[in-house]
Amino acid sequence: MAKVPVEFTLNGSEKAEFIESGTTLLHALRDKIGDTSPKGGCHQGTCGACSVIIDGELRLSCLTLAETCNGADIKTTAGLAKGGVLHPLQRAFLDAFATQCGFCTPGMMMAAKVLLDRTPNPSRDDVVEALSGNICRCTGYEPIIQAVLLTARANSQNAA
Amino acid sequence: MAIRRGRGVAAINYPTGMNLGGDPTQALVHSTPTGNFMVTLSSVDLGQGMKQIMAQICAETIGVPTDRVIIDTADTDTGPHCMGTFASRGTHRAGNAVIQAAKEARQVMLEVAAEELEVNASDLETDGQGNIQVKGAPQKSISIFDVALSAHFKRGRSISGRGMFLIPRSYPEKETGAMKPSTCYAHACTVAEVEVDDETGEVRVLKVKNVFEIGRALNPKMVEQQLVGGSWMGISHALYETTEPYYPNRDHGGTDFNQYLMPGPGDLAQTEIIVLERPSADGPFGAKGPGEMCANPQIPALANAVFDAVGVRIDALPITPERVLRALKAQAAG
Amino acid sequence: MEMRKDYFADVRQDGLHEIGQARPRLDSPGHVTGKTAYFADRNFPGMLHLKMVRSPHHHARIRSIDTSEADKHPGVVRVLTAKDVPHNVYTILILIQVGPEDETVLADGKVRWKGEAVVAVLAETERAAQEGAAKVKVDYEFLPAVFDMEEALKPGAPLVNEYHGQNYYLYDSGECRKVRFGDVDAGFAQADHILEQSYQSSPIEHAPTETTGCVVAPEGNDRFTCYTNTQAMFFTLDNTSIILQMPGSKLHFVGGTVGGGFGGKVDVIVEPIAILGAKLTGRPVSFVYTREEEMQISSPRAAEMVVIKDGVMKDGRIVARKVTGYTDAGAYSRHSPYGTQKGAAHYPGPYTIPNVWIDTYCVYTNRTPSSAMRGFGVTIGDFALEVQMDKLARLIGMDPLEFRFINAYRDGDMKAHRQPTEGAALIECMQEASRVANWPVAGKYMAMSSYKKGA
Amino acid sequence: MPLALQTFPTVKDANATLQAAGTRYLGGGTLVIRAANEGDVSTSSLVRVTDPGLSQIAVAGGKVRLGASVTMAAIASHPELAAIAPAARAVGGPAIRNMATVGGNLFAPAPYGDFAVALLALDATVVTEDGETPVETFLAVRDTSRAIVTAVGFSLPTAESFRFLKVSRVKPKGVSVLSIAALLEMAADGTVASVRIAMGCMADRPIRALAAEKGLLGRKLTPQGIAPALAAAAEGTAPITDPIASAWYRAEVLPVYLGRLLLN
Repeated sequence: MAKVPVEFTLNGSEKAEFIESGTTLLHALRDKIGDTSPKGGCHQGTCGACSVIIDGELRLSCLTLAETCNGADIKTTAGLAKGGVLHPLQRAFLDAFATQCGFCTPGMMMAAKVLLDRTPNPSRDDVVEALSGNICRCTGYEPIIQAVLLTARANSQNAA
Repeated sequence: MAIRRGRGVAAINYPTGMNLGGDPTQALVHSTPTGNFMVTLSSVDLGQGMKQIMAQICAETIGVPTDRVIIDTADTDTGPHCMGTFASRGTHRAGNAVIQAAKEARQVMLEVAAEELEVNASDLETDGQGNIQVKGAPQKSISIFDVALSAHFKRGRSISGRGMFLIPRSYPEKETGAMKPSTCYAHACTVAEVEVDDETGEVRVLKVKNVFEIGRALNPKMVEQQLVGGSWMGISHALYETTEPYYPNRDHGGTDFNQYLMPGPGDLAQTEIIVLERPSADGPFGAKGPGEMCANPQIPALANAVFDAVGVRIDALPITPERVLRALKAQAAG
Repeated sequence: MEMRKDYFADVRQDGLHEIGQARPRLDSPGHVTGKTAYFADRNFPGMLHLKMVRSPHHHARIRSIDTSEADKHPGVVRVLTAKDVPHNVYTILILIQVGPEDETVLADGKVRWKGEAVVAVLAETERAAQEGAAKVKVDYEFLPAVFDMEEALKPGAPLVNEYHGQNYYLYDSGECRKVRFGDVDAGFAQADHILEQSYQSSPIEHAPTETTGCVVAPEGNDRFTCYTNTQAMFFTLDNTSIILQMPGSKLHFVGGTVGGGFGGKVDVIVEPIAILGAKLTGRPVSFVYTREEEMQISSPRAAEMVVIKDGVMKDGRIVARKVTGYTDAGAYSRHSPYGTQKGAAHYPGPYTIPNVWIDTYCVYTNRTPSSAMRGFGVTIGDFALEVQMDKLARLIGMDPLEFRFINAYRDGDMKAHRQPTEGAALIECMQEASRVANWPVAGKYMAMSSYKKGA
Repeated sequence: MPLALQTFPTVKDANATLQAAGTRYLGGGTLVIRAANEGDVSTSSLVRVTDPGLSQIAVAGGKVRLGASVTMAAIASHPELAAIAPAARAVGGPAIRNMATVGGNLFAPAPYGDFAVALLALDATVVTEDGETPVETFLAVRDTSRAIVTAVGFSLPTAESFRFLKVSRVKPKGVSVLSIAALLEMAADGTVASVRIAMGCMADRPIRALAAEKGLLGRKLTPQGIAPALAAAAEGTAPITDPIASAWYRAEVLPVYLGRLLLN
């Protein structure tokens, strides 16, 4: 099996791996690099659990081939906390009791992060739209929506 | 086009634990040298928060803060038997086992403390903050940290306990069906409000007001998680979900989250949750199992609300726009 | 969420230290940082991937299975068929003496539903396993299939499962679980109105975001560690022990952190065959359902049909209720005989009715075996019961909520299965619903209590 | 054979390779990678093209040219494409829109392909190395098309003239019960001067509502005015049955939603 080199930045650190051609980014991250924060919920592009941020855009790592990410800047939920301090989104998910089984949580946070990076003061509709590609089977979505709105409120208070 | 409104009600009960009993769960509790408590189980957390609840139950029973408890569960090399997480049994069965184990451990802990304080163990109480004190004389106290050190290194005592909870199995009488299915039941009543589009059959859920009686809310925020998510699933079952949309025909089963329909974040009903607590006689601190029943009353409440709105009965689940529209057309045709 | 502490305050001890407190969840920090370890987050060097060859037919005899091309396919390490499974015919509730064994781990001579596991292919990569699976040749002879419960129960219907010998589960009470209380015919004779209605559901999937699966690693000492998302550790271990004819001491199951269950992960499906694969190859094995398998192969909530016949008086009292419930088990029992029986225990609902007749049938058809799901044996019954209650109220011109108060069970009332009611709280739930939903009922109902009458 | 990806700088190079058996073109990956993940072993080789021209959006002189690799998100956020943005936003959730391409959408089977419905109403042209093809013709033969689509072109409609409606059960993101796109030019007297209507889920691929179009010409957009068009809307359709809805349901609600689109 032909191996191909891939190099990208993952949560700020350089990664270089030889992978089999045709390997999805999800498998490369989880099985080669050891970042298991993106989850494989469907491998179809229908659940959002594998969501990552590539060059500032929300992507599904299960439908992205790793070798198309050469030179990319990739962010995952594993890189959200800095120096042991939780990211405001993570804090808000805890405070809002927005996790149950937790399997959708990393993907939800990626979707929410992209939203808040671009729209610091989102409306509820903005949040609903931003999370619309991510399935949660436990919470009924409301606590997750609240967690994102809570993060935005906390951010705007800190900025003020 | 007309958007027509209606509301419906439903009331239900739901048994806690495996039907007819016979479903044991065990727990072990022991103290570490510095007075932290390890609960060893083989119970499974599905996301409902069983680990956290077992920690709170152990903490309350021992008399320490919850963050002094560690849950080691679902490793069959270490955890004693649990029948499993299903049938709303986790909190009730495992919780009772943890209480029994924790009580036994607490007794040893108090005995060691009594020796250190030179009083009778029966005269001691915990303050819930990590200390043991003489009843009526709280200045005479010792920390659980010190008690555990003493037990381990001085007195050679194991601060530990074993717990087992089993409701004996009931066997239904063949001809009459006389049996004991369960020892306690949770209750609910839901009022749902809908809008029905009488040209397309689309049903929009405006509000659900759910009243749940769950014995005891051991952790109210976690109860809320279950009840809010359950209410969503009930709505989902009522209006969306099936693996065989043309049952009993086997064709066109959904194979992904696009085809298997569930309400999205833009479909959420305004949801109100009210909790009543009538403690059960045999539940841990009176708790019953709320996890399953919270998704049931919305289904008939919505069916009844659809009838209230447009005057057609949909007696088959799910209540799809197609079923509503077919019924409306039949109604119009007389 | 609001707590209404005024109800039942006299029987409740509030003011505890830890109980009743909204402590933060100890598992959530792991969830939000992506550090929580689910079974599939374990990865072992040299791990094989298992893919299943499944029946494309609803009901067929297997004339032959040819795995020779698959065996030779690059990357394929081992191909398993029924003869490789030590105790291939099993049923999971055998542990609590509910038989007979009626299901095969890998199909042997026959398939009974579209999607049934026939051949397992273990390969170096998922792709190689998929390719190997595509090369397995199975020669089928079609058999007539039955999908409709009423058809299945008719004489002459195709026999779904020979281990039962008929298309229903045979209880000690006969073809159904029965509850008989009072004299239901006398009740109907006395009733002012009789209403008989039929309710139907179709299968529902748990659809957890994490699919069913396990990762097995040989420990090197003849023991096998199985990382699994089962909902029941020992239930799975003990059934695996029976299927593989291995002492339980050789099995080590690790789990307890599951990406949603809802009842869908109590079937013992992936673990035995994955452990067998690890045993026969000496390699770690991963067997994870695809989303497609989770949606269409894993057991759904059963379709049910519920027929309710009620006798009701003009004053609102239900005097007789006859319920006939049918649970579509699909091709195999799994937990369905249990769930069907749970239904019999649940009817006639939280109401005190003097004359009750319940029959619940567990019916076999050529569809995906159904099993447990949140509300097992009850959810669809409650839909039927509570729609029926609405119809009855309207039939006699009574407010649907008031109608329920009249019939609601209270402490001490004898249930149809002959247990006295204890700890009832239906009335209080309805009273509170009346308040919060602004659905007024007569004062006498708001004054009612679930407490033992006269106590 | 394991899956392997081949990358080419130009469409011309890629087109030659694409002729080999078991080879498919990789656009956004939402169709092709999904199929591979789901165990479709018929594809063993994927081809992609890195030519940046494929990702370009050009708007000039009322004409739009969308490179085949342009994503739904790029269309939805393009300041000059606001008129057709609703059709791009109708596709998937945010992550899918960052990946799904114009070219891929042309091949998406119903109930997918909402953007292609819009392209059909816009009378777009599909560009390949072999030349330009009207989208209607292209859709009819897409199953046998082997040449890589490089771009689509169309005249930019005004916001008033272009209407788009997607009906889905799940909100805000769900696949289509049906989708309808309409390009309407009104005469000075308030009657319909010209019209093109395209529908999704009314066949296995987007199709025109020719009878409805005919019924609308010269009519006012009033309940009475559109009545003949609605009555004829289902003519020539073969709605799909899938887990979302049956053919019966789709046919029943098509005139309802077409009416709402025209009257709103």
